[in-house]
Amino acid sequence: MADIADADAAWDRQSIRSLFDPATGLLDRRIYEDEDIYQRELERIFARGWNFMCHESQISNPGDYFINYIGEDQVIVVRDTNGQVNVLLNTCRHRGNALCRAEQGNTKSFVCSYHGWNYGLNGDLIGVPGIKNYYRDDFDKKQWGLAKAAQVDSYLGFYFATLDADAPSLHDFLGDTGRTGLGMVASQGDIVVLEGIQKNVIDCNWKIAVDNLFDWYHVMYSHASAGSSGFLNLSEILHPNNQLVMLGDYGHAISGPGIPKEMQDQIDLMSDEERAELSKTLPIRLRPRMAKELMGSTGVRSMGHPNIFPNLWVTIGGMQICLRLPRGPHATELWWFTVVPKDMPPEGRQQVLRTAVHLFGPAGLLEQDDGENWSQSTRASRGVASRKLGHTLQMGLGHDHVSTDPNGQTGIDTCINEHGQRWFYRSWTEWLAAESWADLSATRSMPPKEIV
Amino acid sequence: MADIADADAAWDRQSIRSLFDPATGLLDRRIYEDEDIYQRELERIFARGWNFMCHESQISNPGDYFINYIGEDQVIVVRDTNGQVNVLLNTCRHRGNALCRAEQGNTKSFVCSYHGWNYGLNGDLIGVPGIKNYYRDDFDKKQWGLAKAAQVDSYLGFYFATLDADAPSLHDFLGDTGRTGLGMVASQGDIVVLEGIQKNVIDCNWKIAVDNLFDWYHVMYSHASAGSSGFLNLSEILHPNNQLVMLGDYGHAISGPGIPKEMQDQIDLMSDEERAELSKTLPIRLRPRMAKELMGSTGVRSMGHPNIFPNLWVTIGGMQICLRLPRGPHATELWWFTVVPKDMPPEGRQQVLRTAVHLFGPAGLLEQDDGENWSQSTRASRGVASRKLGHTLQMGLGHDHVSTDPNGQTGIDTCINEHGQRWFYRSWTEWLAAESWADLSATRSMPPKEIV
Amino acid sequence: MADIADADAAWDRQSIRSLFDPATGLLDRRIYEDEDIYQRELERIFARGWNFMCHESQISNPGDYFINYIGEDQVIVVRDTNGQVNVLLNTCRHRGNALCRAEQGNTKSFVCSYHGWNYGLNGDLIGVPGIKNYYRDDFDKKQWGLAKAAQVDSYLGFYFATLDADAPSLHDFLGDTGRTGLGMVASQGDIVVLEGIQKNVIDCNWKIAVDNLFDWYHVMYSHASAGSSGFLNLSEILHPNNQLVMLGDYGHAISGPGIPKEMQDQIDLMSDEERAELSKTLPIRLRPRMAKELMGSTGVRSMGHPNIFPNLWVTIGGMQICLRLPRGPHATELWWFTVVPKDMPPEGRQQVLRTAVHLFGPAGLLEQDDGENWSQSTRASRGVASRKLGHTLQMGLGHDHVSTDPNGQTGIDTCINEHGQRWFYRSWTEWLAAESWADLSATRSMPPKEIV
Amino acid sequence: MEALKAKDNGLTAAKLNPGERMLIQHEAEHFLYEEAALLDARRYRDWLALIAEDMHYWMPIRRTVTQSDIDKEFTKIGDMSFFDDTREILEMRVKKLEAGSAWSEDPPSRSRHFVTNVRILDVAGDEITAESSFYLYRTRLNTEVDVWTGRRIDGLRRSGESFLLFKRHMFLDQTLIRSTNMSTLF
Amino acid sequence: MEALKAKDNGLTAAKLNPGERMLIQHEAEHFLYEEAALLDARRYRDWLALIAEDMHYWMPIRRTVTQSDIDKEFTKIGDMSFFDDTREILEMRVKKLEAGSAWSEDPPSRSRHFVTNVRILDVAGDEITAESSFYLYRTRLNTEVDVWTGRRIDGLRRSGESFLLFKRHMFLDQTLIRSTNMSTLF
Amino acid sequence: MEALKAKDNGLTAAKLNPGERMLIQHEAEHFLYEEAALLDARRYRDWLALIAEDMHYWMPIRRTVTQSDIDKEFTKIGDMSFFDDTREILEMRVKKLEAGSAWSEDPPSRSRHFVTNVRILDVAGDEITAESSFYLYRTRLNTEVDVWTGRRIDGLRRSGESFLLFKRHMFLDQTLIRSTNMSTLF
Ligand code: FES
Ligand code: FES
Ligand code: FES
Ligand SMILES: [Fe+3]
Ligand SMILES: [Fe+3]
Ligand SMILES: [Fe+3]
Repeated sequence: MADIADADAAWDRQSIRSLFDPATGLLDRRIYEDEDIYQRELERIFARGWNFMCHESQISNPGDYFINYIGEDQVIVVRDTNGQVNVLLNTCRHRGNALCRAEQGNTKSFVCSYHGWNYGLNGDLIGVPGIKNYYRDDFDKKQWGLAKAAQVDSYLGFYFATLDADAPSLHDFLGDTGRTGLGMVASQGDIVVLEGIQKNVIDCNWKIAVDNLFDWYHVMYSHASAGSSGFLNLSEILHPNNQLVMLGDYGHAISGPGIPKEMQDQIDLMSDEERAELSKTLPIRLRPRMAKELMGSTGVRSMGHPNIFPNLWVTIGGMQICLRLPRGPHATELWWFTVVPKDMPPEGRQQVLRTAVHLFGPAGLLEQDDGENWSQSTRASRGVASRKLGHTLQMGLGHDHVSTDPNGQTGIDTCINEHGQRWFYRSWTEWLAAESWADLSATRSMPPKEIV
Repeated sequence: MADIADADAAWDRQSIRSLFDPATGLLDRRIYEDEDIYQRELERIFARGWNFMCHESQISNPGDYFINYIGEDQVIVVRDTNGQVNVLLNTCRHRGNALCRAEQGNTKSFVCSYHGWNYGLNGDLIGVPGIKNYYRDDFDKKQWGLAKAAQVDSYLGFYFATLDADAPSLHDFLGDTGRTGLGMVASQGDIVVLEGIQKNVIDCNWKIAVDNLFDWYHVMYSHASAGSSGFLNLSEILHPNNQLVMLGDYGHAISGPGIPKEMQDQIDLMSDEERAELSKTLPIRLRPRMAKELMGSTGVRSMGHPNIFPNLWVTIGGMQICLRLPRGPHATELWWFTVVPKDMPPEGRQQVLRTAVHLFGPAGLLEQDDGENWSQSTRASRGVASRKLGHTLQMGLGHDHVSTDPNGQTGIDTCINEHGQRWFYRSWTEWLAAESWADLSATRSMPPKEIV
Repeated sequence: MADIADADAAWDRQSIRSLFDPATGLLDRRIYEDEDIYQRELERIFARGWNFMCHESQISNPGDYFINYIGEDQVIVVRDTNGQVNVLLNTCRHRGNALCRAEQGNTKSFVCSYHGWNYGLNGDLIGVPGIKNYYRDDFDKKQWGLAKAAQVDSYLGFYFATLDADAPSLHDFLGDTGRTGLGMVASQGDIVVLEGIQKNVIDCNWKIAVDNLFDWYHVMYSHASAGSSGFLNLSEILHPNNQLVMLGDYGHAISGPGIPKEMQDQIDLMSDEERAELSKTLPIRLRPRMAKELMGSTGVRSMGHPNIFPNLWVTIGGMQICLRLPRGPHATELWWFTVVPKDMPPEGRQQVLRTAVHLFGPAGLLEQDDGENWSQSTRASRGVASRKLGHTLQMGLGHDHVSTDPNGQTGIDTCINEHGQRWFYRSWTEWLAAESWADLSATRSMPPKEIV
Repeated sequence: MEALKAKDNGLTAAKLNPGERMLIQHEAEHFLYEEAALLDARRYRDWLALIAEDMHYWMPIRRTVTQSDIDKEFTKIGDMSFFDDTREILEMRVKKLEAGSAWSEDPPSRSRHFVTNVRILDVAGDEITAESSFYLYRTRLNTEVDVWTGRRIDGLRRSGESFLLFKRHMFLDQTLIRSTNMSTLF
Repeated sequence: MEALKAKDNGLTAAKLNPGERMLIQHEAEHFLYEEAALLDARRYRDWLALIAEDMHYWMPIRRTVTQSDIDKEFTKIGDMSFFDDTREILEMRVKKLEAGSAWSEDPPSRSRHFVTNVRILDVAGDEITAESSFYLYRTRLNTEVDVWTGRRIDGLRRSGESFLLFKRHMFLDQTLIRSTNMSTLF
Repeated sequence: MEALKAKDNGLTAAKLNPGERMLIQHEAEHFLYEEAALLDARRYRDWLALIAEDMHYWMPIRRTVTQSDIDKEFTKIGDMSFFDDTREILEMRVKKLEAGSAWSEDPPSRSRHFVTNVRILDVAGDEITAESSFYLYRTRLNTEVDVWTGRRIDGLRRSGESFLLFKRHMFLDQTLIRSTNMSTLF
């Protein structure tokens, strides 16, 4: 009540829109520290949008559950005995206690530890101790099932949920760009998520963590020591002058190294066996033929980072995905999921583990260096003078062309740039300013088609 | 200023009243997390109401003091040389330093550690270093005594204080129900509080801790393992179908197992010796004859839990009392006071200690299990979606009759129910909505007399 | 936005002015706990005023830098290759990362650890990786230098900075009283700051720490045990009936023991050698002849504590200076700088260290006792009843005369008093109520010239 | 080895020769570390096997008092306390943990008992009195952290090649317990 | 000295005589304290000299699970983990720290490795398996503090007059890591 | 026993045979634990009796500095510090605590000195240099908590059957002291 009332007073559509200027790339720093903006993000971005829940392999059996969040609302993602996946708010309808306290598990039903109410795997309230004696049969269990996400759906095995019944379908929400991003994971084959989700907290605003995934500019400098360590050769993976950016509806985007079109044309001619053979001599693995269906003829050229708006990063060619959960304006939880093809031979799996453990995550040779930059940037946003200094996201602005391939997929072939960040913040202002899905649908910008 | 101004804007009488609907038992969850509501509670409930300070046995000698709180305002409860008990805000009138930092003690006067101002046990400012030289005798000590509670009074040895001069007398504030609750303690005889107040902090809203004392529904499920431990037999003490509820003016209530009227009639015929003899074979001790005077003919039948509104719980048949002190919307301090009759023989006292130490308190076999439920319920109230899910307090609503005994005392004989919780939250909205004692007196609901 | 908008609504000029009543010495306690007042302090006092940065000896070589704060905004104080001292906001103009994370050091330039932008010692942006390739030469480095303090200046080697271009010159801001205060340090000779700034955090409002420096009333009581320890003789340094107070424009003040005018007249006749000789028999060191130029004929008599408004305390006759940095309404960082004359012989220096280490700082025999009083006073300001109890600053009010010496310098010869505190809080309300420097200049009170 | 008497809270009055003392110290530390490891591994039944029949497991309440009231800092035996357990009560605590319905310990807490500064205060026949400093770290769920520190007086009695614990008196440093509960054994 | 077997997580099954055990305990503690001191002094190269070629430096991920899932509390070898390092990887970590561009460690963190409750679990030939409790305190810049606690299983192999470390398995108490990074060696 | 030299901050350069070293280690630990217990029991006068006339009790100021400035991390002797005390000053600190008017210690704080990772750095005649890690936990009133951690170099000189402490150099891990005061002895 009070919080959102205040927020409404302080931040009207105009003032929200002015937080980022797409014409100059100037970004208002208060977006990283204002408490009202944060509350509005929870309402208008997280509760409204489609949030990544888990991969189907994590809850393959009836009763398997995985705890996740929609913003700061905790949810249970559970497969019921019909095989359907339900997303339930983890709060008992009686007096609000949490049903599940473990991070994952398997159960027949959800029994509340306070008074023993029992909910089915689909959220239905199936048992109320004393309903006959104490409630005198005057209690309608049907009305008191667990609150369910308004929509749950999956694409390529990745489950998402939204609390907003007016949201478009997952397919439409993802659009071409979001689907391409998830396709990057699926193009590795029939995949499973490995046991062990790394989770850690960084003292930074969630958006700073998110926009960093588009940021290939920081790699050479921030991560110089990862190169010095001998673990990886940064220049082999960076390709600063072969960058491919894809900007998608609703704020999704993909950015990073791209395979030049001519080279891809040659790859397209190769069989999967030839690709596998050639990959042995390259720092990256070439995708199999079927990838093109999943990613499109432009998307398949991307060796970069998709972000499913708002907070799901697909990384290392689809080997890991990283979710960024908001924890107040000044903290973010990072969750790392690692995937392997089901049929990957042990050595391949060993190689994936080696990369995943040693590159990313809080102890990763690369990732170690990111957190403090993000946290220092967030922290300085609180100073009354410092927070008046807008960020600049001007790199490449106005210098690039969007091409549309014969299949209608768009991409920007360029060098290192800040297109992804600009698109992310532009979309963010539109989500935040919109009063409903109808409003968002009507007022959002469409991905650029020409100059960008 | 700012806080209460904001609060006024956000929460008017109507919006406060709508936080709990007595007709359906629906409770708005924001009452557990809204900062403005919390500030208002401090002003309109704690500063306005009568707050439990301590038992006379804790400050039996002149100069004995005990530190307590009225909401978050720290107070000194002290017996002066006239034997009068004073309640003084623990903040020096000069520059605000705390006078007492110990939890309890004995002193001749209160000397401030900052500049040495000296206050008498009644709060009078009796010494100001340099009043003649530095103040040039131009300082009126009489105006700068410690701020005193507007009213201090005791009932059956229990001291209470209010900061509001317009509050009714303690006797009237307690009303029949409050007096019955304290009578439950006093009916054990001439009692003293044992050395050692257990104090711990639970990450929950104070009201969740309070309403739990009326909640006999949770016992079988929440505390199942206390039964399994072999320490106590839950069913022997629960009597789910013999519950007695008493709802009192200003929000006091008593709820829990009750001795059926017919059984009490038989007990009434017994001498104290016969009662003592019979008690040996029962899981409870029968009260002596004099209890009826203290508790009334209905009240004497209660083996349940009184709550003196807002936050004083009388438990285990009066053997312990537990104060719940608000510490922001998300934390509560619990203070456990243990009482024994002065003349109790060592074995009896040993038995009281055994029960008090092993049942309640943070390490108690029973109490261990409560805190996490409360804290999880409070925590989920912060989620933007979860906090929109009202709690249901519907159990027994509309199904019970209030009986009035020949002496005019009312009670509800029923099974396990949520009458106490409903009455507590209904009263809470009325206290919170009222602008003054006059307003509260005029607008509060009277305890129901018929259907409930 | 939201914060200052709220603040404007809640606190208008009139309500701010009424927080302290100079006619009665009554001080509203909410100034120690209100979040909106705190935000306003950062904007209207710290960002607007001249803040102490460091002494020239701390950054004597080109590239030497020292990190300090203007309120909560972190700044780099650095000497460039031209010898000029620059004060730069420590936040990269690209994405806001902190440039310096060490407390001090020496550098050729400031390279950001995020993307490697490189700034010169004067704040100019001199290197942007990829400006040609990635930015396509379309980026104006000149516009993206580090934000600089609007004005930087020094007096007697002490560097100050303000973020407000409209601020008067440092000389005018200091006025006679501020200059006298710094003169107290400089009168020891050509001084340097010793290696090692003690820094600690006290849970108190910054103003409580500041006003304490004028408070010679607390010494005998608060610090009694420092006397008992045998380390110092309090009465030898206190001189309760020979106090000298100087109140300066913009809120500066000096208060504490003073050398009576007649005694000073005799000292004035002595040579520096005679003064040094006599000092050996005194608990204090007499100042050299040149001190009179720096401190004026009244100022030179002060053995008390100057405060450069808002937060720079000069202490122990100029041997240490202590900066009090606000960290929210309830916390303050204390930074202790210790100075010695460059040419001081080892024994003298040893003596300074002995005093500085053992008297002040968190482990000091004297200073140990202050923090808890301040923190308790701050804490009680949060109680809804306690915070309504104003502080009294009435000591000596209306009883003293301001004298003006032949050179126009004013002083109050009196006993222990609260003149300094009153002047500090009166000025504080004026700073806080003013909308700009022009407003402050027009509306501020001039130091009293007659009765005080 | 002869009986030695020491004050409960201070320097060992009597002297063992350092070599003798070193061995006893090692044995006591070895036992206390193994005992702590059982608790941290949640092997409560195995832990109970180390507890003597006459165990007194006691944690008085500490109060913030002035210097002049320092003798009232801890409550005494016969006053209220946080723990005042016999072996029978400890077994009930274990049964509770084993019940499958001790919700406050399901998911189970994760504890770490840091036992340091072990000092042999007294050796009397087959009984050793040892003082130590304890730092008990507990974390629950994903964000809950509790820390309890203090002084412990343990009574160890030789039994076969090991010891039985017949006394554990725990003197906390905290007065207000800043924890939801104390469902962990110390 | 003969080979002795013990369960990884519990009471030492086999018995050394206390005097023998005391000496081995002392040697192991001495080594572990010196090793910790090298890390706290940031003498990473000297620390590497104590690491055996076949080192396995492993920290699984701990999860908040129910009692019934307690065997899934830690991830297993072959699952994801926080550290799963060979000596080669550890050397890369050291090279990174030495690179002059490891920004997350410049200014360098300040760490303190508290190693307590050391227990000799196993002695087999020239190899010793020791369990200990660790409390790793790290502070960075002026206000950052991280605390990691847990149980450590170390494998020590005699080498000249000292040991080489060939195994370090670290079982954290925390599930969610409340730290910006883990740029510190455990 | 011969004189041995070791670097102040690192591996013991010279070697004692492990058995010898074990006994010295035990004696040093025994002394340091007793000394810590006296402080935690607030027996300040008894503590003073363990302090040599030539005591140097010193805690420099630590600074957050870059790698390249790492030699400036701690202030040096002759710079400012937090403690730079002779026995005379320590006695003044004790007198202050005994004065009955040391308000910051009335009600008295509750401290716990965890001394771990003790290493004998040097044995020279009747003097032993020992390094240890310290974790000093202090709590005051009902909610105040302070933690100071770091490295300590202690100089112990044999005196009768015990030791006197003639040197205590304390190297904190913290740079900004997040405490109202340091009224506790380390
Ligand atoms: S809160 Fe879940 S059953 Fe009552
Ligand atoms: S604050 Fe109490 S005497 Fe000044
Ligand atoms: S944030 Fe500094 S260079 Fe990008
Ligand atoms: Fe990165
Ligand atoms: Fe309960
Ligand atoms: Fe002082």
